[in-house]
Amino acid sequence: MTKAKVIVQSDDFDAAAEIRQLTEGKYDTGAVVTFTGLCRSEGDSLTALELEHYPGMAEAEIQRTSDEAIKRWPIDAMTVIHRFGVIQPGEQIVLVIATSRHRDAAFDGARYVMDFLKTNAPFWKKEHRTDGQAGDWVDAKESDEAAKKRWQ
Amino acid sequence: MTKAKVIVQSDDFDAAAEIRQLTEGKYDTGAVVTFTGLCRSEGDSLTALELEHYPGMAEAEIQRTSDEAIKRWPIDAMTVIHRFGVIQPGEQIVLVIATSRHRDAAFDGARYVMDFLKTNAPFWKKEHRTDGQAGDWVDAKESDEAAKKRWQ
Amino acid sequence: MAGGENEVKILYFSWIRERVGMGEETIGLPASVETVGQMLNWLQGRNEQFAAALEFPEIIRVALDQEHADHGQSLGSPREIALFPPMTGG
Amino acid sequence: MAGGENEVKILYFSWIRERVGMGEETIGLPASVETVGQMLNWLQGRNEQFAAALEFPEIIRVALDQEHADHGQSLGSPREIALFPPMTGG
Repeated sequence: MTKAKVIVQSDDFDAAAEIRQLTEGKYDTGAVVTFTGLCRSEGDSLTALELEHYPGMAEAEIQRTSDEAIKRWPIDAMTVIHRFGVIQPGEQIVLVIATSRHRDAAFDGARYVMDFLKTNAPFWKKEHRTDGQAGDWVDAKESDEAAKKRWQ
Repeated sequence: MTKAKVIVQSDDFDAAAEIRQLTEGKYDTGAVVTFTGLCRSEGDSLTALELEHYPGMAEAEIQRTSDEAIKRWPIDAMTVIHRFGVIQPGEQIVLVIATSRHRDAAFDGARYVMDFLKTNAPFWKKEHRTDGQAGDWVDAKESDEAAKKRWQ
Repeated sequence: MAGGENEVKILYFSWIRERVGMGEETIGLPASVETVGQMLNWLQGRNEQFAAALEFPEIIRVALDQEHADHGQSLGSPREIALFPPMTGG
Repeated sequence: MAGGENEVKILYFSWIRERVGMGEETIGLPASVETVGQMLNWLQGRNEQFAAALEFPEIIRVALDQEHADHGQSLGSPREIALFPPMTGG
């Protein structure tokens, strides 16, 4: 069984290069689904998000989630990259790529990983505000907890 | 209401450049879902797929489908590119990009467009075989008809 | 219109195009042809090629002025009609 | 082990880290602390900072050796325990 490629890093990533790595020479892959999560400015109120993470467990938890996706659907290959550190509006935070013979497995696999990553991978976002005030830690959303339920 | 950007062309496309066009300076976009459809070799039995299309209606039908997606979900922007002509294994056939504030609308929008495009956009694939024999027209799949039903 | 016929452009795609031996033509449809299904039936009777191409009319898709049409739909007076098999794009 | 205490590394993240005033420490947990929930309860009683950080223990997430653990779960003898609020990555 394929293992997902999982990276947790502070540097930005090149989604196109990662897709090429998963598809080059794979002539039986017909579908590539890519999710990219970007930092929002929340109506220009934020200068950045600061992402704290739990080194070791962050990688392990993403690996568990993506390997579970590979077990559940006929996925050819998967890459997940999650950044930490200070990230500015418009910058990339997270990348999930799932490739498969057909589109359904690629769509399901990528979405499953995002749904579980949101609530299970140990990352926390703190806001840096444009008005100079001390930023808050972003609250977890109930909708993210609910999103996991669709996979039961 | 945003209109989707729809292109039907024989040339290849640059998915990364298309994503940049949709996200640059859009600091309230948090999610980008990209679907890329690739030509499969079907176990090395094909040298190429030849895609015939109905010029005019192909663009119109994709436009109707993607504008419907924008009406159904809070989508920031959408691009759909579909190629025609002779396409070799590993090459890109179709691109769907949906951007949104949150991931659910982007995932739903991109998948909806693919599901309807498969059965409603006037394209037909003919196989070019490695063994030199006359290739068949690809049969429509019942699973593609069924996939549309999930959106009812 | 002479003989109650309406001149209309008809386009054929994929294996229908191959079987009827042309990509498009302009023909006069008899005024008695009122629905999409009646048109398919009439076309089928034209010659051997059309009989072969439209042998199973239930699977043939029809577009009127570039919009999908059901077989029970009234033909109206489109500028352009297209016949094609189930689509396999994407 | 003297006094029945087990030395273990505890990590704190996000606003729990800020409120307890450190990112990690090594402490001895009393042998009477048998479950994750009992550990949270015991930590809460250590001082004012811990009382504030763990005021609502039901929302605190705990990982034992980098795996999520329920509050009812037996503590066992992990090398590493982590306390953190609900996650907000992605």
